[in-house]
Amino acid sequence: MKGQIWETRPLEFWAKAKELRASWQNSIDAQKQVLGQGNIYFCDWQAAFPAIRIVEDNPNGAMISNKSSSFARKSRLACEIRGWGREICGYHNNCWGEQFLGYQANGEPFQYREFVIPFPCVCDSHAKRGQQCRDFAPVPQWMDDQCMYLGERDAAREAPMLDHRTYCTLREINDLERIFGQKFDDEKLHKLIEDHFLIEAYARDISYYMATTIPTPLSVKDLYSVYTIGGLTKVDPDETVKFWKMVRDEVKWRAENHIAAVGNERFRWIEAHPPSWHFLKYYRYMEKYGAVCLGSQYTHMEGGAQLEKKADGSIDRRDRLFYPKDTPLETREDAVRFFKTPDAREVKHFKIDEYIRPKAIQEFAEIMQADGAVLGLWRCGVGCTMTRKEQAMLLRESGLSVLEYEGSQPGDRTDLDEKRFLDQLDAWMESLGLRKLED
Amino acid sequence: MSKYGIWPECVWRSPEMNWRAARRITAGIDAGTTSTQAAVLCDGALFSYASLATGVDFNRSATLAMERALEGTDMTVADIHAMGRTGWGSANVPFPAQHIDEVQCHAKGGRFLFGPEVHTVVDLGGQTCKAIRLFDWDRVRDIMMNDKCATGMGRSIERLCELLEIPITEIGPRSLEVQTDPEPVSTTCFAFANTETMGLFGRPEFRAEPLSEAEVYASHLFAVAWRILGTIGKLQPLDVGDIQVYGALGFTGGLAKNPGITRRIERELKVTALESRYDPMLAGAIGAALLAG
Amino acid sequence: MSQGQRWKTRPLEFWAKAKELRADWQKSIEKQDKVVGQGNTGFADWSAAFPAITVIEDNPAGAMISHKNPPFARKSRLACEIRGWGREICGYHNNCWGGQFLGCQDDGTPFPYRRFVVPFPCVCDSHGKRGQQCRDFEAMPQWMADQCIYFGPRDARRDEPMLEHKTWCQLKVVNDIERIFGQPLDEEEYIRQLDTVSVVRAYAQEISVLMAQTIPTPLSVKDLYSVYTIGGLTKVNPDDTIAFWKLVRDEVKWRADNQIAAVGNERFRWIEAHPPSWHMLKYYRYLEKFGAVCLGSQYSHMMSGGLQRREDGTISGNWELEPKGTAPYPADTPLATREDIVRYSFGPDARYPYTFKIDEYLYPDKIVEFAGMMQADGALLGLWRCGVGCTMTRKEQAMRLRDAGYQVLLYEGSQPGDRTDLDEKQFFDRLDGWMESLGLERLED
Amino acid sequence: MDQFKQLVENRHAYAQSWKARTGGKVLGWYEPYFPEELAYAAGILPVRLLARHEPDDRSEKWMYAACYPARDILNQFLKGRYDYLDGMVTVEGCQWMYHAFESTLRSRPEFWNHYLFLPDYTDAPTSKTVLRSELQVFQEKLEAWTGRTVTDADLDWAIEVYNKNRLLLRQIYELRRAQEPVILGSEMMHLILADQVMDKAEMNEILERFLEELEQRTPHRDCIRLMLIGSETSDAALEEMAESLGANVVVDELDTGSSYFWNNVLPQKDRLMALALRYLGRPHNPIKDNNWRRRPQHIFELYEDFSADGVIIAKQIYCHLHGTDNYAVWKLLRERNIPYLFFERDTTLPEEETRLRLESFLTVVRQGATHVCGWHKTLA
Repeated sequence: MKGQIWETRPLEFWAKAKELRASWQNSIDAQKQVLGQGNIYFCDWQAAFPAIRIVEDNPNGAMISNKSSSFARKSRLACEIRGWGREICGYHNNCWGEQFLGYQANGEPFQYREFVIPFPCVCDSHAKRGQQCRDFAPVPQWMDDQCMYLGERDAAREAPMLDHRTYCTLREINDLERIFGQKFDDEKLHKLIEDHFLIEAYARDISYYMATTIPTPLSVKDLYSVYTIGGLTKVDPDETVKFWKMVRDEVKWRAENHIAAVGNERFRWIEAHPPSWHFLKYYRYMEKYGAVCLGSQYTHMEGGAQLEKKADGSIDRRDRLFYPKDTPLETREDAVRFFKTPDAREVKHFKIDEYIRPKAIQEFAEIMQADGAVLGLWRCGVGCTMTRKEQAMLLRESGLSVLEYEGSQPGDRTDLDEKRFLDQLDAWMESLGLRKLED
Repeated sequence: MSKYGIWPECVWRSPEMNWRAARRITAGIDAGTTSTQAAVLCDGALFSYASLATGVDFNRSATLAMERALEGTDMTVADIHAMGRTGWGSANVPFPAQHIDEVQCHAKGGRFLFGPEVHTVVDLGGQTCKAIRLFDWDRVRDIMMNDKCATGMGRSIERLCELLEIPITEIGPRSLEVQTDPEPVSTTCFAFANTETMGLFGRPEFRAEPLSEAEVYASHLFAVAWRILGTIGKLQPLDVGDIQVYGALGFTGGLAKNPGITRRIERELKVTALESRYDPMLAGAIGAALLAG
Repeated sequence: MSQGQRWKTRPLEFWAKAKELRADWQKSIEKQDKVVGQGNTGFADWSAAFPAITVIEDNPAGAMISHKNPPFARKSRLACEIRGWGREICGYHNNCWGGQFLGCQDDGTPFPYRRFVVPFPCVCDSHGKRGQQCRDFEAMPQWMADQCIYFGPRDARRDEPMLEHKTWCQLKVVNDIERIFGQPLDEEEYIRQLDTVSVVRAYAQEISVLMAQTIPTPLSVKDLYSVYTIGGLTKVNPDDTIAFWKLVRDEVKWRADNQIAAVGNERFRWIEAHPPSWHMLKYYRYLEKFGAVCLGSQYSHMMSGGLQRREDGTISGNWELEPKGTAPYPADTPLATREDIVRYSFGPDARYPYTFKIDEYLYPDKIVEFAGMMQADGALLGLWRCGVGCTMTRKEQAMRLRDAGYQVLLYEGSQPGDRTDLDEKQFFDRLDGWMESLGLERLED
Repeated sequence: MDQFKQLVENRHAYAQSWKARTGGKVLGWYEPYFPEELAYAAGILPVRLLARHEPDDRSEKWMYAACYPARDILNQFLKGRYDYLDGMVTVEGCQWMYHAFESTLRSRPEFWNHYLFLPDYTDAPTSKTVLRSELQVFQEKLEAWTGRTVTDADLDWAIEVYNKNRLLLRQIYELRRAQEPVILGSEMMHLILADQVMDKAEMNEILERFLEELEQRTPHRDCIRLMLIGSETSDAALEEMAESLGANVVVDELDTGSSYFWNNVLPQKDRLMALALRYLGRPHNPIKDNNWRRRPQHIFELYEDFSADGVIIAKQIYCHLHGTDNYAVWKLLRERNIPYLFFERDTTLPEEETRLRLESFLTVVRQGATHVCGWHKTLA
């Protein structure tokens, strides 16, 4: 590769990642499982039920946008004519248009959801997710809240919020047992909690190596095949832990041996939110300029906002709030409180971090040793767009060169003029004195 | 006034009808944003009509349209018993005419053009798209209009033809010369859509060779057709299943003469729209004449 | 001549025509080309004024199921019960609407799901709530109306807002049906339906008066039951309805003039208060063995609009006499607008249509007057466990009849359309006991 | 111009004169779930932040694809129109409003501010305790800011003034049920908007005088009766246009309209819990109507109660919350065969574009409106 400075090697975990992702897709089977819509975030408590399967619509919507534009268009139209606004998140319209059409992208009948658990998040689009199934047919449904307040942590204020969130999750689990008659395995929940914290630890290590090593052992396009495993796309818990350990080990080895994700890395840039899933090829296009993308707080979701710059300037794990490891977990309520952690706001989640600390993106850019940022301004999908322009101002204040481009939403290709976007990238690179390293 | 983006102006007169024998003569003027039509009816039958581009002044265009419609006949405006006016510039029509809202005119005009079996009339106007669902006895059951902005309407196709320097009459047929429709342009907002369409002519980054001219037209018109499908689909959608049209479908307005849009809508709806002997742009004026007085 | 027979009897000629018209009604509700709705259009069938709208009342359907197919009636009532409908709900309702949950009718054909619900206004709560079965089953267009009531003689001041309310409700129904189903209302046909009712009412009144005044009665109640719904609960073509009622009136008049008796050995006339158990009509013939003929109830004489005795003792239709009844608007009232037609259909009396139920509601001793008019000797009153409208004031009526010297027998059951709780053996033993207590033994033929 | 329209347009002058008169503080609030009684009890004038119709020239740098009210409120802060405010407070609700609040804080850090969390899941037993605790925190912060303690007597007085205000608003609102109402939709909307930007005690006196004035008024002639739902508005332009076309908006389900005053605070010993129950039990806006749906049923009840003939759904562009609720609302309106017109609003109401839609819709509605065609009252 022209202008290559570092050695590169193909990633070994790549095949395993594809295999796990495919197994998630195939394992969703309405015949053998009771399908639900919603998000259980990180601790995979659904695995403690014999045959409950909770499917998040984000990965499904993103996959449809990536694989079949014509079907995504038909699906969005089916939502629009029934009243869903054009400013509704693309994942939602892609995924739930299937419900109105009655068939999926591959032609098979749509697997209707039989219950809805909440998708608590500061993003309103997530908070109201699940409304598609509830308004379509009267299915059992529950609610929860992303508790929020500004400023430093206030334990007194968090006490009722922790009770509220525990009540909501407990009620979900108890009602699922009562309505669908499946026994919840409390012992297994303890194991799942340990897996959850293990995965977070491995993910944090990967983020750490990507941040502290030049050249970065992993670029964002490799991280995208990993970051949802065990998070948005849940597969067998044990396999998930083994997989994350394998990825952590490989990234650690690559970092120690200076194996670069992009051989001619000379410009590190970050994003604020997911890219257009139908247009991932712009990462390779930027790599022609030796510009490698380190991703966004979103892509480091698992590790998330868990790195910080210490007083002595070094980058290390962010100290977070946990109940002590040996806390006795007699009742189901104890286990739920334990995995929800004493932090009512869950600041580890990137969106909450952004919400409370708009300056979070400056810190992230510093941690990732980034030189620039490409920020998408999405016309719909409120959570992906909120405070985006303000973040651009903040990054410019801390000296980064920022490029903004417009589009509809990561899962909706309307309003993104690809030709114009590539021209913008060319102009941006040239303005930074970088020209294509034609190989 | 550019020559590419304007539908050719036309005048027509019924050769055999003797208007003096008519008991009741009515006329209708549709002063639209993009074009103006005048139609004269004798006892409910079309006697003469004229259609021209609206230009800058509604007042002048309406007067000109009525003059052309009556040109060559010895009929004058005074002979007309009752006159109706409709359209965006209806308030500027200088004749003593009764204002009638557009939806009623296009519903009535649609039934005149396509006969009583039409149940869904879609007006593809210069700035608004109106989908009207009718019952048998021209009772309007439901209406849906494009949410707000004029994206994908006559005005934007007019500007596109001027930019690409192709007559508005040819862009539709040329766009149908493709086997399969390419990916549509990402928006129909005519400011961005036009620049994106121009961009499609350039050397593509991620494609072997550039799009052919027909493919570029197809890409734009497919996006416009898809936008109009949204308005049609909102007329009482089913709980589950693809878009369904209620009864026979009829297109009126300027874009109805653009097969690049109408054929693509028909293909998606799996129906064939009704054809009419007369120019579909006249629906508003004919409806106003039938409803006048 | 059977034993104890005193008068000539002849088979009824209108019988075949009645069966034919009843069959026509049954076929008309099975035809799929119309939009089928649930509810009651009142005596004048305004739904005929729409090109393709049919309104089916569930009473006749429920009664028919109980009469023809008890096993299906049982299954249907169970289907309603397991879904929460109370066992004290009217039998007609459970028989008819169980089919909606089962998905089929008693003959196995698919259930004709209704597509809209018009009101069934009546003092009987069961009628007032009727239509709820379809509305709660799935979302469909639905409208409401009221049976207006107040006590005492007619009060024009109280009538005025009630008439406005009734007119508004009916206008909204027809206007909305036009809007939603896109069928234009034919106002001429609406007027024709109103004229049909007034003509049929006149004939029905004559029949009732003849039955009351003639001994022996030319017609017994079991014959009247094959006639009384034609043009009322079961609506058929108006011309056929008028022709049929004229045919019946003429035959009854001829029979009365020629002393042709419905029951040859009539020697005891008795009345009822409400419809019988439709699955057990045979008890009329059983009592006829004792020479006891049934003159029916205010219910079975519903088409006459109720009877009333004049000062001179003669009997006439309800509204001929002030102050209780009020004559409907004169026949030649100008009907310029749709609203005029609707107001004309209601007449000036807000409590109209004067069905038997309102009489019971307002004048508890009306049954004594009815017994007098029918020259009855006794009464057989059913105490129904469900069907509130059929049971209200029944015991009180028995007391009033006994005070007036009539012989009254009470028997218990569920409801005319529900055979549970009616012990037939015990019922017939009671009839024997009653007859014997009156010194009437069986006249074996 | 009616008196209330003037009050709304001079709201800045009013707030400044109130400060001069009373020496108290003025607090601007964004979200309709803000418990005003608490601030009022502390001697503060709570003022709802309403948008005007101006291009978002200054806020465009800060916000992208946000709804026009949020962009416009930030724009007015950046232009100094709200300099007289002493503080701002928002409640957990729509993200665009939070964005406006948060961006204003970055540009005007000197403003006193508070963020009050109110659960989206309003029905859980624990939701009540969460909100009560947040009210407690807010009360303590107010006391620190104003230097006076908020006693139970203060709270009782504030609750009594606000309940009286809601009662008066509801009395006037009920007059719109009449077939020939004495008050038209535009005047009522201006009245409710004025109420949200004024001192409630003063407003109660105005409303009492207005009620007497209404008794002398000759009722307006019967015409097409419309219901207005959709995103919050800060003017009555749409109602005025409907009136110019011979219709009248008789009922609305807007956050800035009937939902603002529909239910009362039921006093109880625990004053803060009384406030919590009121705000968790008020007619919900889309962000809080997440569990079993209440909005569609509330909309239908109002539609039937006020015997409207048709519904106008005016959604702000980029309003994702009403965009999400549209499906359930359209589904109900379709099932009940209620004619409705849907369109999107933006910074300004395009005159001709909206008149065209409204006029066509009214012609369709007029054909089916029973009280209009074939009813003895003669109609224009």
